Order: sequence, then C-alpha cells, then structure tokens
Amino acid sequence: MTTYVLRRLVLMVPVAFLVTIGVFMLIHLTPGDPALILLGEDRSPQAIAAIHQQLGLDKPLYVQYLIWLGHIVHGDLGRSITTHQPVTTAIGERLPATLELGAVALIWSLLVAIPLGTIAAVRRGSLADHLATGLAVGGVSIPNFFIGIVLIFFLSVTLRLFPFGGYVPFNQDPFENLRHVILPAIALGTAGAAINMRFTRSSMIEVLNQDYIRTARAKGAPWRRVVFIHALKNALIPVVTIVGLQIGGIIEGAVVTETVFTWPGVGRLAVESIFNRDYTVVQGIVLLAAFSYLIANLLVDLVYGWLDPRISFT
Amino acid sequence: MSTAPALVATQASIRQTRIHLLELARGHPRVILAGSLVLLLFLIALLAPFISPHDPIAVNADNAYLPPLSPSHLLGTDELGRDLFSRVLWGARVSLPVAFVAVAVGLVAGGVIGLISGYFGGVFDLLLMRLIDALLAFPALILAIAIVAALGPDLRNAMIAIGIVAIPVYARLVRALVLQLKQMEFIAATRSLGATPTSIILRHLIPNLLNPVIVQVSLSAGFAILAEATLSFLGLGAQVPTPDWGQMINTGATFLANDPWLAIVPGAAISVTVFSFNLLGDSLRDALDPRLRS
Amino acid sequence: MRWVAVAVAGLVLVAACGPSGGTSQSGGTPKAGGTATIALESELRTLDPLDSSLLVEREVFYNMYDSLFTIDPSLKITPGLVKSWDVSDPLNLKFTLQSGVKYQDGTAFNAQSVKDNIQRYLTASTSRRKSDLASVSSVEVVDDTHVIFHLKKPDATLLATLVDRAGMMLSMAAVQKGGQNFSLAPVGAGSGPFEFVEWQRNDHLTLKKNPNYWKPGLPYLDGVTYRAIPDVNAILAALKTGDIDIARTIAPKDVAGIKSDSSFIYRDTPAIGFNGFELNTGAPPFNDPAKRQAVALATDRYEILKNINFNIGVVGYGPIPPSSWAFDSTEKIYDHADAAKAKATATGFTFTYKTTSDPINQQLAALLQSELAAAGITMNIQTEEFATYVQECANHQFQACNVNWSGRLDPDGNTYAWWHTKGDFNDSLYSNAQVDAWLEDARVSTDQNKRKQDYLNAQKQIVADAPYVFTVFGVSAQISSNKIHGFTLYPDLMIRMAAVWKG
Amino acid sequence: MPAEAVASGLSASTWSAADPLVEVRRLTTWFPVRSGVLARTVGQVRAVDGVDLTIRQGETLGLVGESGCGKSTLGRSILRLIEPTSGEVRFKGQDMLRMGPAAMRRMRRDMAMIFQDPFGSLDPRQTVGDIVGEPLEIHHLARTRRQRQERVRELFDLVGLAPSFVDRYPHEFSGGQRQRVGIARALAVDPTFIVCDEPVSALDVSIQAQIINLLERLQEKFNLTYLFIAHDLSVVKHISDRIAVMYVGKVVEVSGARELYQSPQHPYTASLLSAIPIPDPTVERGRERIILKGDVASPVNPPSGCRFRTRCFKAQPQCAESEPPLDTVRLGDHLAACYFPLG
Amino acid sequence: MSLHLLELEDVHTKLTLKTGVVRAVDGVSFHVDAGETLGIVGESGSGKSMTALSIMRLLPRSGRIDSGAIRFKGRELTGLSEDEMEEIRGTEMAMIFQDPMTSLNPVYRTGWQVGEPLQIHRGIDVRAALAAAIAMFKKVGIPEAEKRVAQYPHVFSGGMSQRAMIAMGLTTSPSLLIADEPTTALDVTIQAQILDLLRTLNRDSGMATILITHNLGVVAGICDRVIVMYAGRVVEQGRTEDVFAHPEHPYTWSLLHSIPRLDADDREPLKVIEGSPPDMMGLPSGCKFQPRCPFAVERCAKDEPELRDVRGHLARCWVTQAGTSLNGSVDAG
Repeated sequence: MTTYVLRRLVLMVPVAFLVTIGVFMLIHLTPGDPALILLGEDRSPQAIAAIHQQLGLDKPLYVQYLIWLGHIVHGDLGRSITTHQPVTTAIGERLPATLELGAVALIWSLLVAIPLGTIAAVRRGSLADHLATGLAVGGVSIPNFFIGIVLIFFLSVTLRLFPFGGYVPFNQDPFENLRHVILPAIALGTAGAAINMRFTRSSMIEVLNQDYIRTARAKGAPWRRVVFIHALKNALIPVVTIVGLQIGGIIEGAVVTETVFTWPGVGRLAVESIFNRDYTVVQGIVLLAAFSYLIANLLVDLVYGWLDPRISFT
Repeated sequence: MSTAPALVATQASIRQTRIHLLELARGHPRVILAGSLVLLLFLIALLAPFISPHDPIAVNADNAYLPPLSPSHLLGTDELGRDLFSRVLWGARVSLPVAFVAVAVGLVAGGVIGLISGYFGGVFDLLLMRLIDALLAFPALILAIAIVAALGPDLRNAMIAIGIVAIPVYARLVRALVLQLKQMEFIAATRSLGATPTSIILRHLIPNLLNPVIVQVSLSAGFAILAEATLSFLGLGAQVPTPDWGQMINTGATFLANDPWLAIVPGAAISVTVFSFNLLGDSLRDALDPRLRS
Repeated sequence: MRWVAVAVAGLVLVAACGPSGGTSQSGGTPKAGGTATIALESELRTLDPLDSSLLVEREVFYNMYDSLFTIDPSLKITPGLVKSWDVSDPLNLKFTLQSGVKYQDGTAFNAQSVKDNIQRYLTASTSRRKSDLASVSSVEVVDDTHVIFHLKKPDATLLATLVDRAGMMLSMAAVQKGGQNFSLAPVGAGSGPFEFVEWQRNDHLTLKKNPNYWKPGLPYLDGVTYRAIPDVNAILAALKTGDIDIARTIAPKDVAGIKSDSSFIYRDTPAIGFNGFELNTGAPPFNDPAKRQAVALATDRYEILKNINFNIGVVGYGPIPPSSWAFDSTEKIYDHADAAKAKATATGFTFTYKTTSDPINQQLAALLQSELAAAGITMNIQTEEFATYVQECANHQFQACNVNWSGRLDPDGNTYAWWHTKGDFNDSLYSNAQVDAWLEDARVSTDQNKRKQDYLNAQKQIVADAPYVFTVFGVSAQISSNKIHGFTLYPDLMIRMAAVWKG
Repeated sequence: MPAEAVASGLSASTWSAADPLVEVRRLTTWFPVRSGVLARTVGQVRAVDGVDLTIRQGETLGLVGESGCGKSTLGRSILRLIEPTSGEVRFKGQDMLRMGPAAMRRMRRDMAMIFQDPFGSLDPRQTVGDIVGEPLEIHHLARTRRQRQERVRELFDLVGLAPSFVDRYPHEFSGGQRQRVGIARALAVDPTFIVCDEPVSALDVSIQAQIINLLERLQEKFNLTYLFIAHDLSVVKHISDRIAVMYVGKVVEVSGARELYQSPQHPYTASLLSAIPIPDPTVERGRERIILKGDVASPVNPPSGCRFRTRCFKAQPQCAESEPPLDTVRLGDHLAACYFPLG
Repeated sequence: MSLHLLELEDVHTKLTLKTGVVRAVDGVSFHVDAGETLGIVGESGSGKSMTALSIMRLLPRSGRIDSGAIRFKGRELTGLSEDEMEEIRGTEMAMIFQDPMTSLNPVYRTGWQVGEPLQIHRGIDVRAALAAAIAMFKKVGIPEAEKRVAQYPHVFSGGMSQRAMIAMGLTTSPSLLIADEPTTALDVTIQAQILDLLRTLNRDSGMATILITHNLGVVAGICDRVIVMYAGRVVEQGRTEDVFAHPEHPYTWSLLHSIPRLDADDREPLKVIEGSPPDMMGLPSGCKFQPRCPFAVERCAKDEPELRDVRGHLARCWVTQAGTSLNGSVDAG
C-alpha cells in the first residue's frame, strides 16, 4: 500500500506541474495591471514603474515563472501583491472559514441525502421515490447564488431569523458561529444534497438487486437488517467517491456562496485576487485547490479500499 | 459550478442491446415530460421576437418598478422600465445558444481526447489523461473566471470558458465508454475481419457512444446554463443591455428588498430551464441504465 | 462583483442634496461607553498611510492617526497636530506643533517625529506619498514644537495634502517594532482617538478607545469595529439586522425607505467628487470636439439623477462640486439635455462605452444608451472586468470610459491630474495650453481669489471641450441607527468617530 | 486461388495443401501484472505459455480446458487479435506474427472467428444485414450495393435465417439466431480457417444442437478447418477430429477424439472426463469418479515442474522438478505431457 | 394429512413487467419427501427458478404468487406474513444460488456471513456463531477453516464460495435445501466436487434437496426423482431412471437426444429441436411444446394436455397418453 500511495504521489507531479503552468500563464496573460489596482487614485508613471520593478513584473514571463517555480519547490508561495502578506498566511487566515462552511454544508447534504436516498431506493416507484427524485433534479437546477439571495431575503432581511453574512470564529462565540454558518451552508449544500441523494438512491437500488441481498433474505434476515446491515454498507461505498470529490472541491464550490454571503473564505479570496490581479495569491489558491483535489482523490481511493475488501493496493 | 453532477453521469454503461431513444421515451413518461419541456424552451427561444409583448431593451424610465400583473406588463417592469416578461422570454435566446455552443466545445474537444486516449491507449492515454487530470484539478469556476477575465467578459468567451471546463467530463466519459466497448466482442469481431482502426472508430465506436453521450449532453446543457448564469451574476457573462438571466439576477438583487420579483423572475427562469435539461438527462439515464431496470 | 466598483474610491453614487455645511447633530448630552460597528464597502489592504491607496483606508486612518492639519465641515483648513502656521513665505512654511501629545505607544509627538515621518513618506521604496509631497524639499526641526517645511516651489495645495495621509503622523518606534507586519498590525502607532486591536482580514477590524487621547473627554465610544461588506444591498441588510450601526453608502433607491424609518438616521451633504465618463480625445470618434459636445448635449443629467440616483445629489456641471470654495453655480453649460441641439452638432456616429459590471453602472450604461439613441448616437456598451478596465482606461484604450472621482479637498486635486497635459489621470489625452497655464498658476498662487478665477476659467474650457461628461455630484451621507449621536458630516466622505456617542 | 496466394506473400509456393494449415510453435502470450511506484511489471499472467499445435486442413481441432486455462487467449493469439509475446504462427507456411498491418489485413480474408457471446459479438447499432455485409465491404468483395445485398441474402439462407431479416437489429433476435448471424459474418469472406470460441456455451440446451449441426454441415460444404474451443468435453468430443487439452497455459495432451476418451494418458484429462456427467442415470451412477482436490493453479505463479501436480492423484517428487514436454508420452498421434501417464 | 415434507398444489406465479404479464409458474404441483433429492430441469425461462423462489417467497418485486398452495411440513406458506416467512427461511429451508461469487456479501467476512443465520434465528452471539461457522467450513471441506472464516469472499474461488454458501445453508440444519443451478457457474472438475459434497451431505443428514439445473447429466447423477419444466409447466415427472430410460414427453425425449454424450461412440449429427424456446408473452394455444414437437398431432395445437400417468410416471402429452412410445416411434421411423 505504501508503494501504491507513493506511485499516486509521483503521478501527481506532472499534473501539478501542468497546473502551475496553466495558472501562471492564464493569470499573467490576462490583461490588467496589478500596479494600477494597487495605486488606485494615486497612480503616476513613476509609481507604476516602481511597483513593476518591486514585483519583478518587468522581467520576461518565463523568468518570472521559473523564479516562482523555484520558490514553490521550496515551499514558498511568495507574498501577496496587494497586502504583502505571505500567501500561505493569507490563505491560512481564510481556510478555517471555508473548511467550516464546507463541512457544515457537507453534513447537511448527507443528513438529507442518505435517509432520503435510501427510502427512495427501498420504496422504488412510490410517491416518496418520485418526490425524492424530483427534489434531486431540482436541487441541482437552482443556481446556488439564487438560493443564497432568496435565503438572505426571506430568512435574514425579512424575518430576521439569521444574521446577514459575516463570520464569527467558533472559539469566539460558538452559538453565533453556528447562526452565521447555517444559511450559507444550506445554499452551498443543496446541490450536494441532491447529487448525493441521487447517488445513494441508484447505488442502493443496484445493491438491492445484487445476489447477496437475496442470500441475506434467504437466510431469513428481517428486511431492516437486510437494508441497514447488508445493503447500506455496500451502497455507501460509491457515495464515498462523490463525497470525497466534494470535499476536494470545497474551495472551488464555495466561491459563489462566499461572495453572496460575504463569507471570509478562500473562495472569495480567489475571486478578489483574480480581480485585483494578485498573481501570487491566485496561483497559491489554485495550487492548493489542485492539491486538495488530487489528495482527496487519493484518499477516496484509499478509503474505498478500506471499505471494500475486494480492492487491494498491490 | 461543481463538476460532480457530470461525474455522476460517467457511471453510465453501454447497453448490449440497441435502444432507440424514441422507443425508450414511450415507456418512460418522465422522458416525455422532460422532452416536452425542453422542446417548449426551444420554441420560446425561437419565437421570442414574436411572442414577447415589448422590446426587451426599450428603456422607459417613467414606467420603472411596476409590480407583476400590471396592465400590459405581465411580470412587471425593471429598474429602467423594461418589460420583465419580454426580457425573460428573450433570455432564452441567450441561455440556450450558450448551452449549445459550450456543450459543443466540450463534446468535440473532450470527445476527441477521450476517443484517442481510450482507443489507442499507451503513451497517448498517459499524456492526455494527465492533461485532463490537470484540467480537473484546476478549480472549475476559478478556471472559468480566469479564462473570461483573460479573454474579456462577454457571452462568446463565457461559452468558450464553460466549454473548456466541460472537456474533462466528456474526455473521461468517452474514454471510459471506449474502454468498455473495446472489451466487447463485436469490436474483436470487426478486427478479426481486418477492419482499420478508423473504420472501427467511425462505424462501431461512435454510434455506440451516442446514448450515454446524449444523456451527458442534456445534463451538461443544464450545467452550462447554470455556469453562464453564475458568470453573468459575477459580471463576467452577457453585456448590458442583453436580456440575460444571470445578469438580470445580478442587477435585480439590488432591488430585492422592495422589488424582489426583479431577481426572482429570472431566477425562476434559470431554475426551470436547468431543471428541464437535468430532468431530461436524468430520466434518459434512468431509462438507459440497465442496473435500474427490474 | 460589486465591490470592485467601489475599490476605486470615486464611485460615490450615493449622492444627495442635503443641508449643506454645518452638519453636527445634537442629541442631548454625550454619553461615554459602548461600541459602534461601521460598514466598509471594500476590504482594506494596508493600515499604513505610507502605501495606502483606498478610500476605506483613509476612513479608518482618520480615527487612528492624527494629521498635521484637519478640516472643518466647510472644508476650511483647521489645526491638527499643527497648532498654528505661518505661510507668508511660500517656500518656507513655519508650523507650530501641539505640545504634550503622545502616541498610543507612549512615545512623544514632536518636531523630530514630524521630520522622520515626512522623511519616511519621501524615501521609503513602497511609499505612495511621494507625489503628494513632491514639492517638499526638506523639513527642518527648529525646536521641539517648531518645524519649517522647505519647498522646492510654491505649493498652494500642500496644507490640504497634509490633512490627508501625507500629513498623518506615526510613532517611529511603533513602525520599527511592527517591522514587516506593520501595515497589517500598526499597534500603538497613531495619536488618534482610537487604537488598533486586531484585524481579521475580510471580516472585521477592531479599534479600541485611546484612553490618553490628547483632546480631553474624547472619544466617547469604547471601541469601533469595521466590517467589510462589499455590496450595497448587503450593507442595508446588515443595517436592518443591527449587525452594523453606521454606513456611508446604500443603494440610492433604498434611501427613501431609510429616511422614512424612524429607527434610522439619514443625512447627507454635498461631497467633493464628481461622476461621469471620459471621452478619449486622442482617437476617433472623439478626436472630433463636435462629437464630444454632441454626447454631452444628449446626456440627460436630470434623468440620470432621477433614475439612477433617485434624486440624491445634484446634477453635475464640472469638476468642482458645490462643497468647494471654488464652486460657482452660475456655470451651467449643459444643464438640460437637448437632443435636437446635439443632433445639430454631430449625429449618426457610433462609439463604445466601457464600464464595469457593478449593477448601478450597468443601469447607468443602459440609460445613457437610450438617451444618446434619441440624438442618433449609437452607444455600444462593453462591460469589462475591473482590472482590465482600469488598465485600458489608463492606457487610453477606449472611446468612452465610465470613471468617477472621489475628489480632493483642494480644487487642484479635482482638476490638474485630470486635464493638465501632463496629468497622471489624463486618460482622455486632453491638452489645452491655456488650461495648463491656468492650472499651473492656481498651484503656485497664494491668493485664493486668483486661484478661484483660474479654476473657473479652466472649468469653463474643460466643460466646453467635453473630454469628460459630468453627470452627477454625489453626497457624503450618514446612514446609521438612531442610537448614533454626535456625528458630524464632512463632504470628504470620511466618518470621524472621535465625537460620536451611542444613546 | 492463385491471386490470393500471391497476395499472401512470397513463401506461398513452399506450402502445399498436404502440409498443416496452421502451425503454432512455442506460442507465448503473457499479460503483465503492474505494480509499484512507476507501474513496473511485477509479474506475468502466463495465459499461453509455450504452446505447440498443428491444425490440419479440413479437420476440427477441439481445444478444451477449464476457465482461465488460456484456451481462448490461444485462439485469439493465433488470429492475432491479441498480440502474442513470442513464438510463431504459420498459416499456409507464412509466419503471421511477422506480417505488417496491410499484409495481415489481406491475410484475414482467409480466416474468421465465431464468438461465444451472441449478445456482445454483434454491434447493437448495426442491422444484421450490415453486420454480415461488413466483411464484404472491408475486403471489397462486392462491387455494387446490389451485389453485396445479394451475397448477404445468400449467407442468411446458408445459415438458416430468413433473408427478410436483414434490416432488423440484433436485439430483435434470440440467442440461437444471433449465433447464426455471427456464423454468416464469419463465412462472408469465404475463409478456410475458423476459430470457434465457445460457440454454443451461451446457448440454451435445446439450441446447442442446431448450431453444432450447422457448423458441421458448413464444414463439410466448404471444406472448412475449425479450431473449436469449448469447456464442455462432450460437445468437443462430438465435433472434433482431434482434441488438445489445456491446463494453466499449457497443452497437456493431444490426440484423436475417440482415442482421448478411450485411453486418456494425462491424469488431468482423465479427471476431466470423469467429471463430466452423462445424462443417463444407470451409466452415471455406476461410474468411478476422480474427484480432484483444490482449485486450478494460478497462471501468475504456476507450480514448478508439471503445473497439474498440485492437484494430481499420481504426482511424484519428479513432477515438481522439471516440466514434462508434450511428447513425454508419444503413442503415434497421441501426445501427452506426463511422467506418469495412465497408460 | 399430508405426509410430504413439501407439497405444491396448482401454484401460479405471475410477473408483472412493463411489457406485460408473464405467467412464470403456471399450475405447478409436486412434492418432496424428507431425505430425497428432487431434480427440476428446464431451460432458461421455463419457470424452474421462479418455482423455487415462490417456495422461498423470495420473488422479485414484480412477482406474486397468484393462487395455489405451498405446504411445508403441513403448514400453508402462501398465507404467512413476511415475519413468519423470515422465521422459516434460513431455519427450516435454505437456498443456494447459481453464482456463488456474487451471492456472498463482499464487505463482510465469510465466517460472519456463514454464522449469521444462527445470530438471526438462534440469538447466539457473534463469537459462538463464528465457532459454528468454523465447524461448518470443516464439514463442507473448506481447508484451513480457522483462517478462511476471517477472509473476505473475494479471495474465495468459485468452488470455495459455493462450499461456503452450502455451509451457510446448513448451519441451522434445515430439512430442505433448494439448490438453484449450484454448479452452472463452475468448472466441471469443481462441479464434480460440489455434487460429491451435496451427495454426501444428503446421505449423512437426511435433508431433502431440490436441485434445479439445466444439465441432464447432473440430474442423472444425483436425483431420485426429476421434474421437467417447459413454459412454466411441469411436462414430465417421475423417478429419474424411468424418465431417462423412457421419456414420455417429446421435449424430454428431444433434449436427451440433442445433447452430445461423452460416451456416444458415433459421429452422427445430433437430433435437433427446431425453433426457439417459447416467448412467455405469447404462448401458443394447446400444448406449449407443440410448435417444436416432432411428434405433434392435430389435437396438440388445440387442447393442452393434462399431466397424466404414462407407463409409471407423469407426462403432459397427448401422443404418449394415447399409447405411443417415443423411443419406439423414432426407432421405427
């Protein structure tokens, strides 16, 4: 298994390399000059030139890339162009909020998805099944920014049940923290809930058609035991994949939600940094997102192997 | 704009018997319902110039903020007095072509990559799949935002960006299907007759990819519309005064407190459209999925 | 992205015509204690005046740092850390400093500190203050409370400049202690009413009361919290939920609602900036003055004011707003739109108007488009992503570009950079020798009447040549819960919290 | 057909009809088992591991063995549908494994294959007429569309399908009918050699006889040569002239069909024969049975020496030391790879 | 009243599919006595598996027992609640299936699965169930039982899996084992091992077995009595020797003559059954085998014959019921 993990890690290298080239080219070829953004109303040709020199933007692009690559190989993501903070700090400050939002959204999505998906599968063709399937399709069809806007309008502004936007760190005030996270988590988690439900349902249906379920019934196992002991564990194995990928995609998934709810997370930082042409931060975030995706993929496979004894890593 | 819904679709597997889509629809009322909805949307897009009561971009500042069900303005007017109903109808003319072009970009590029990678394998497969991995690892929305920022925000570039984001989905789907098909005996049978790879790909692989790909096209059309709305919402899609749904939500959200319909109407339009495509894809997938048949 | 539009400090679309001038608000006897939360329309980048470039940063600085000079609500220069001044010699300005002032870290404010601060602004590699202080050649320490600013050439704008960031005095000990992180955590660096506590980036910035503030009795509040809310609707929502107490901007269309709600206070006063769009005189079609004039004539400022700004503010006639001493209300060249006259001047041409995706800018664009169409002018709208738009406008790659200006205390700040041939903000490539001469003269002249005449002359010419179409003068507003008292409105949009108290 | 002979290559002249049609020498097909950091090959599935086989013109050579023994891989390797690792396959004297793609494609006119799975071996998206007509198109055997249609109808008739079926799709047919379509396709190029890979195992019992009889009839009519692969020894024995028995990648015994049944030499052949139930209670209950212990050995790590020794009831220490070659026992045409044959 | 262990009386089972209703089991009656082995032969779709699933009440969602009686130890099963059925399944009746590799749950250890019926029905704890599983593994000839119980099914070969399935069925010492094509997915040498095991168990335990298969050879070797099914019906039933020696239904007869026999000496062409297995959605009128039958007479297309005694066993054929001997007629023809 160690060699399997090693092999996967080695295979990540070219992918990560392609990602570095991709993000670097993309962001640097985008028109827009960070110096102008930095200077705002205080711009002057001298000040612009000074900033260019200070940031090394006067060097040829490939030299800039190699310098950056050299630094990241040593674990140094550089400093933010706009705030001069180390990129790792800038991201690190925002990461807890994003992780919390992602985690709560995921929990909410699973709390909805697994029971509903199981019921829909077991009562296939029933009214409950049709409703659940309809919800599943609907859940992925409503733009999450729209869900966000509507939630804010009704629950926050009109009914004042929840605070509007913002973030309170958990260690500061756990209750407020929870109150703040609920709406964005619902907005973010709805699509996931729909996807996971659909996945649970189809996976469960497939499992219920398997021979070993018939075997369990032939043993005289009661229906509940068949569903929860024999079927559910098998059915959830593929769900793990999709959940793992969702975990790997938290940063990206939260971009819009964080923007709508002014949630101080990495997703919003990414968008702001693109708009500010904060090259180093964008590059740092994309690398982080790419790595979390790749690592999540690896972990999914490992968890898969742990859950499904048929898979071995030799 | 997660790629997850698309990933779900790649679970599709090749059926061993031929299924005509029309034949299939007969046994599945959900397919018929979804198909009719999609058809209706295309009709609306096609007929918008004839059925919309007002010019969607005609500013009439004195007539602004009329609530829905106002005389001659079924859904009211927006902040510049433009007829919301007409704008929503015309919005279909923006969203559907976006879906079409974006899906075409993803399908053609991803399909070719998937075919080459799956059929020829070896070094091609290794290299192309690393490229696809990199594209997948690249956060999709950030990629789309960056592409649009690089190319300039307008619809055409949004379509390209969304199409590029969709490439890995098709590449992986087609590759997986080709690998499955390659294992099937009829491919071996054709090879044993001395057929060339080109003829095998054209005559046997591509026709057999159609059904799962149609499912995916339907699902990713929904995804593309959603993505376009997201980009427009972020100010990176359609240009004013184009009656674009995402753009309308972006502006309409400003007026949510007093005139919520300005955001809710286009929001509903997007949701219904995406729902129709997703329902079509979903019901077709169910209809085609041998595992879900009893 | 709404916030990007606000990132350039100028987009003050909350415009209004309120009671001009004196704007202190009475509400009984001031009470000490409590905290207030203030909305910022965008996140700060730095807490060091040295490399600051955002409006929201200035707003925070005014409550942490003291400047050498201050203004009163009528924009008159008043004493700050400089108690009195003698500018009779335009090349050697003599300042007498307040005595007994201490920075929050306990170090003393004195003449040496002034010299060190100015020196830092002039020499540090990351300094954005160099052009502000371009006229300063050196600062001489006479004694503990007296300094002389030696200038390279007369500079009528310097005192106004020293109200702003270039005049903000920091404890050098605190700067040194802060090192590389100083701009993120300037602990004890100012001498102002509040001192830095913590900055949770993208969420909040907390200041606490400076118990040793040199102005007796002030401040009243125990602390101030800033929250960055980059969306005007979100700001309104947060006001209504009580998450914030004070805001500067809400969407114009929400103003009426707030005004009529007794749990809120809304007041405004004319601001110091201007709004409109630039026309590129260096390229077709606007290298033809007639076409520029046609656009200016066809633009219906009143309709814009009504539909976009909900009649908050006044229509704009030129670069110098009503709040300024140089303002002259008799100068109205393009008051009401005149499509017929515009048609007669030039018609049937097409141009592209660049703007950002901010919803209000988008509405404005759509409205302008339909107004110009009435004069037979085709205006295409191109929405640009903010950074691209800034670059293209700065590089003269545009025909028309929607850029607003937050304004400066001195009229020079609203004119020279924009329309002097060598101005840093002369995106339009406007060049008129006479205008150059007037603006240069106004810079060095010490006679305020003479200066006013220079500015009026220049304004007349600029408006007539129309390298920029002025639309609306905005307002500076107080939007707060009715518990906020002692708030003084300043035209420069800055929310000064020293005398504010909570009831 | 002289034109064909020329097309097939230069050495055609040295081959005469009396020589074996197909000669397989030391044929080896290994599949790599990859693992490790860089997916290095850590082992090989020795699916076919040094097989010698001769197929004479006009005969049916049966190839039997249990699942996973490599019989199907061997069949496909002979047709180069799977690229063998090494060895020789001489068809009419020419080594097919050294042919370029174009020559190989021409060669394919002379050989065909019939598959086990009547569902999977027909493209679900083509009509059965197109399926049967495709080889004609590939080898340009019909000048016009009409000619091709004509020929397809002829082939349909030949395999007992109504020519009116040409426009139907495979899923409209039963298993037996589909297998007939597969046979028609194989016959389209007028081959001399057909590999039949388990052609009846997926069919219902009542249908198997139809297909077996059809294959026999066609062989007679067109003087075909079959390599008939199956796991069911009773079917193989019925149709074959000679039978080769495979175990874990090796041919362990070859002989005439009747001879094999009457006096198997290899213990594996004997146990295979004894395991096959005979549908006659009186015979079946009186039979003496050899029940083998354990499961088939792994083709990745086959046992040393004789691969059957781990299950063999006659195994001796010698069996572990070296591998008996196929001609260890040679009784005329009857060869067996065993040190302790049953005699 | 009934002395039989299991008795089916005129059982009808329907499958309701999207495309129509299939009468998968159409009036089947038979019985099984303690200790005997009954074979049920037929091709795919003949209803033999559906009969077994009807007895176990494990029909697919679309299936339903329409009418008829299934009596087990004198107890009527068709009216029992699902709970009561669960009590019988796995205790009194056990079933093993065609594909042993997929019939074991891949995510649980084999030992746990084999011992599970005891946990469910006897309420014993996991440890005791595991000990019982080890004992059963030994009984069915799985070597290294202690090690094997801790393994997951995927490391088991097909033969081992089927042994484990049998062990699972026998843990509760049922009086009836239903084996549905237990060797079809296995190689012949493994098939011989499993059949040998079933024979031994049957002899030692006195348990009754229903063996469902399409392989006549398997029936010949192991079954006391045999039932031949075609199109959901029993077409012939009797002692194995009788049925094989003189089949009285043309289907049985044709089947026996159409399969190549290892011990046949000639290379005569096989006798062919023409046509295809029946389409269950559109069965012919009269005798269901009549369209393919080489002996069919006019009456066969009109009326469906009953299952009647013909020369010592039951057959459903007008021709043989009228006295014609199939062997004789062909030998003569």
